[in-house]
Amino acid sequence: MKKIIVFVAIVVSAVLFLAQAGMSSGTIKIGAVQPLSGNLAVYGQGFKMAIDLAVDEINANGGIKGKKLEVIYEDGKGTAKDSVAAVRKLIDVDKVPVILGPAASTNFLAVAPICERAHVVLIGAESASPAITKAGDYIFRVFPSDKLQGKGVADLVIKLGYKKVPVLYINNDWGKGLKDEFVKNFTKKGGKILSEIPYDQGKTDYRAQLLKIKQLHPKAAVALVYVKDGAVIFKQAYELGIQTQWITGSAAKSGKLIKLAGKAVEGLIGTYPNFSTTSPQYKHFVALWKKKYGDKKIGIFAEYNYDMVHLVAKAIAKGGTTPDGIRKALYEVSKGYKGVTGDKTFDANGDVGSAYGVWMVKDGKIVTRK
Amino acid sequence: MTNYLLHILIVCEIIIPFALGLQLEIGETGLYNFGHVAFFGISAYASALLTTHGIPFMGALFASLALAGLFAWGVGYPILRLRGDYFGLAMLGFAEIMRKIFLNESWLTRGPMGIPGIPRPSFFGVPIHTLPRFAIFYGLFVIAAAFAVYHVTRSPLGRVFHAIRDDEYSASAVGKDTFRFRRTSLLMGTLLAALGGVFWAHYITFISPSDFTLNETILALLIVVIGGRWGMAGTILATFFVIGFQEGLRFLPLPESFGRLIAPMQQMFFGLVLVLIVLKREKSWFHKGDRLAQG
Amino acid sequence: MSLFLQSLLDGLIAGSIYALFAVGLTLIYGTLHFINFAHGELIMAGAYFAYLFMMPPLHLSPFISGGCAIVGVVCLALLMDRSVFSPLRNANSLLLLIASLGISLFFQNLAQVIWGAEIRTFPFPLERGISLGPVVITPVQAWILIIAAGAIFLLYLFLKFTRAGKAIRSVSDNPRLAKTFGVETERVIRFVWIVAASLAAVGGVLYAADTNLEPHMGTINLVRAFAAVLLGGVGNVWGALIGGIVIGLSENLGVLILPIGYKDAIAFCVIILLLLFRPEGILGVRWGVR
Amino acid sequence: MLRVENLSKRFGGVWAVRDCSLQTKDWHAVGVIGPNGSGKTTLFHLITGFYTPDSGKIFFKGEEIQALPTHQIVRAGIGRTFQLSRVFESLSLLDNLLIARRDIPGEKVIALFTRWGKVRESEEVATSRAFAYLNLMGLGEKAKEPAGNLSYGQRKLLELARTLMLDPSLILLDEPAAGINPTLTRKIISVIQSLKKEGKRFLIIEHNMDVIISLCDWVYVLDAGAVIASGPPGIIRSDPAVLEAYFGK
Repeated sequence: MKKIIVFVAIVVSAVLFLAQAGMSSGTIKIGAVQPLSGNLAVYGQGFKMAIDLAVDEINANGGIKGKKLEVIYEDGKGTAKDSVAAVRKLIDVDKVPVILGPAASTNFLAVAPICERAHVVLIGAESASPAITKAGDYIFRVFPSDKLQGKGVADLVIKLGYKKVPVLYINNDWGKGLKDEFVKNFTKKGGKILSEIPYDQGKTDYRAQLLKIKQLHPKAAVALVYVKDGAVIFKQAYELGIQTQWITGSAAKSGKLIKLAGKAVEGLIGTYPNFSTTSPQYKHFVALWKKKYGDKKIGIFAEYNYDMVHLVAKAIAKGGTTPDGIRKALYEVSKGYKGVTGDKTFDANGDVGSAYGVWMVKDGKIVTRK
Repeated sequence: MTNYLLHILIVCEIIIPFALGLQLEIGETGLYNFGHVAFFGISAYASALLTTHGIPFMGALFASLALAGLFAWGVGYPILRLRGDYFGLAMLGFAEIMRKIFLNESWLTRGPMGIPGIPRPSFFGVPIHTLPRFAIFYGLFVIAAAFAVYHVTRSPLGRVFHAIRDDEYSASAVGKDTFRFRRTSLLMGTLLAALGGVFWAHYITFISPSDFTLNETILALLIVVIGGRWGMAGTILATFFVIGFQEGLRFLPLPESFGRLIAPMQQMFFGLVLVLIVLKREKSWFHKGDRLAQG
Repeated sequence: MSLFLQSLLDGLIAGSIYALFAVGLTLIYGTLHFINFAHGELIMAGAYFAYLFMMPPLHLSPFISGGCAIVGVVCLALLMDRSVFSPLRNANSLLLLIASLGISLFFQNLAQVIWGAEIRTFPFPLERGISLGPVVITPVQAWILIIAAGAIFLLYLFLKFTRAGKAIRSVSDNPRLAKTFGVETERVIRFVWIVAASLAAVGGVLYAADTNLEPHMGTINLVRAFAAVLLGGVGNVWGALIGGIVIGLSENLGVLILPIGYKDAIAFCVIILLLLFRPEGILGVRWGVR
Repeated sequence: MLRVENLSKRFGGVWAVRDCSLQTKDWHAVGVIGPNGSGKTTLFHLITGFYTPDSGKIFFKGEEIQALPTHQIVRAGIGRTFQLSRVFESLSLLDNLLIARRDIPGEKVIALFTRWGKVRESEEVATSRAFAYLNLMGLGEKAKEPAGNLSYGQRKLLELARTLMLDPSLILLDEPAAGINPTLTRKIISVIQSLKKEGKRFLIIEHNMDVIISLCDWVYVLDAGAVIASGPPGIIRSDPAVLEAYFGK
């Protein structure tokens, strides 16, 4: 019993001490909640690299009005509970005016009401759920809503001339949100959904789902998948001898997919939020990345994270370090802002628009399809 | 800073009833309920759905407790006939099936999308929207719940629970309807878990199926195993200890490449703690006689 | 119809792997009288050990890697027994259950620390399955069926004709004897661990070859194995074999009727229904290797 | 008082009790003897509802009880002890006794929170009774200690006291004198004898023939689950069938 009390006392005093220590320096602090451990940790590290890249660039160019920008990272562990705790800590202990929000819409949606109520700006670079549009006045994102991508996939399927498709989707917030938007748009355009088949993330065997598709003998099938489970699915489909045109979204667009699934994904077609890879902004970004990280591959959503940090820095420079100032300034500085990922003008809901392109796997490479 | 500590306090106030429920079942009665989280989830979902459809908080609270109790009653009727490890496994199965239902019955639960925008509670017109208010409001319930548990464990009813934990056959040999008492214990434990579930939903304001996994039951089990030796007070202290430990890790100055490993290493540590405590087993606490024939 | 046949074949393949898991679990349950939650982690360890040996820098052939995995898992199982279960020989089965839960938690997350949470795959070449009339089977799957059948046949020979096998049968036949834990029983218990761990390793490797690997793969397979154990009757080796195949079939055929999201819940449903209506198992023999 | 008719119970393929019939008539104490494994304890488990018989009937005070659950059989007035005594080890001696009553108000959830006074009153009344039994057994001084601290023989006494708290009309004793020293054995015999005078009835399994002879009015002999002989203890002792059962094979 005594030991417990002593332990609690130590923890509390350590917390107080560290919090005091953090108050002193003369930098501008912003918060970031990323999945640094847990299931999404693979991505979290990449997001962090992109954020650091932008922060270093800003600080190398004199910071914000002479003050250095500093990001306090908290681990959201990829779960709603821990993301909430992390955001609480950032708001209450570190008293940051802006938080770079957690990946995965579930987590983002869990923390959004807290930021909204605390009047702290929350901005995301990965979360695509349509529900975020209405999450509040202090909530922004530089990534396009799935409303747009769902429509994009539906357009693509119609354009390719398929009228009847089954849709296989990952049974989480992202997959289901995207699936709903796709189904809505596809049926509106006269298409017919043969079957809606959910699957759970992180399982090792998806043959039962694939057999349902095989039985339908569709000419084409839509699979809204991530990279890792997508690789498993396409491989098992190949082994089962399913001959169909697979169509997917942006989340699977990665060289890793091809590395994992090889010839099983040959011919795969997908949409992705399009931004020019010939723009000067993009070239600048790539050069910067190479300089800092060498040959390390540019991670997924890295460009969005990079744009996000620059937007936030501009807003702080214009609106000051109060959340309300930043919130107002974000609308102003984003107007017509051309980032790496294109036009980042926020609409009234804090959403951005996007163009969509089409990618496909050809001869073991991801190519843009005209 | 105070707000952050208040946040941790509130999280503890959510977990305490949840853990106390399991303490009542495992520690006092010897009911190894490995599906405790199911009732936490049922009431969280019920309360979230009711309040987002306009039912006032207090009404939703009692309706959710009642619903969780009803589930416990219904599930308990067949499963409580099983003993020891079989009971635990069947409850684990029940919890896993409930999670699949949360995940797949989207028409009701919105499936993996979760339920966002759960309203903050209000108590007879007083809105509970700031951290101090949450801490006090939940705290009052926790104190009431703890008092009730304390009262029960020291009462003739608690005596029967202990007797069943010590030796169920003897308990029926002194005329106790052990089935009925086991069910009473399960119901009480469930109501406590359900209280935690409602608190959780209305504090976080967002719930999704991934909040209600076996990991949550293991967390409560860990708390009970650490604190159970000292009964209710031990459980409450152990809750602060475990939650404090989890949150304390945030302030450890660990190298960044290490960050990815924190969550699994913490779980490894928890696993180790379970094993070590069992190896140092407290004979007085764990229940014994689950066999009728001895020799 | 082809869907049904294909599901039947997939169920049979999965079931023959589950059968290997179930036999080990039922032997442990039959002799030591507790549900070993960590059995799932033996399965997981088997898969990851084989993966370790198959990948660079070692690059061993699948069969040699599998053999190494068996040795590794047996050592791991004996270590578990030595350090945790053996001091608890006379403890309540629920204490053992909690201890094994702790072990399971420990190793599951250790695997995640070492290999990360993501799905991994054995480096087999990707091949189209061979069409046999209406059904498709990949060469790997054909190997799985052969190896699983071989393992079961070896187990039969072992239990039937070796001294150690006979000793296991007699202990498993007579649970009261096993409760006394003499020197002789300790030796038998060691054999039981070796057999159970080898089968878990073989099954784990086959499972990973058929599907993929991830650190939490043990849990769901433990559940399937336990359902199979209950189906066959606790402690009944041949019952567990049949139970495993039934679970494999019911999972793969069940999704033809049930919504697909409930596939992993099927084993749990089987457990609950069996516990409620036929706790002595479908085959009706409560104890014994027969 | 108790009548068992053609009772049978099988485990696996083995008959534990087979076509067993016996009755206690108006004898004060009836003994059940027989070699190990002859089904004596199984018979007790059947009478007290721990096992359900495969066939046969059990009558208590004229009512059929073989289908009732244990707690109802106990309420009907049958108390028992176990061969290897089973006390509630984490409960105090006093609580071990206090729990063994019928209709305790404090065991009902609603009464527990609303009728505080009644709960306390009932406990106080019972406490004085419990102390009377504890003192009778010579355990009064240890009343607040957990029962886990007791020695083997003391557990037997506590178990008997616990059974008495139930105020049963028939008490089933499973080897009350096994494995305890002669002083304690004498103590138990004297306690049982004084209880007999108070009108309690006993059914006793015992290997110690001295105990049987000093206590019992009638003896049944079981072998392989069936009654092979019965009669007054002095005569049954030299019955050839009994000798055969014990020593013959």
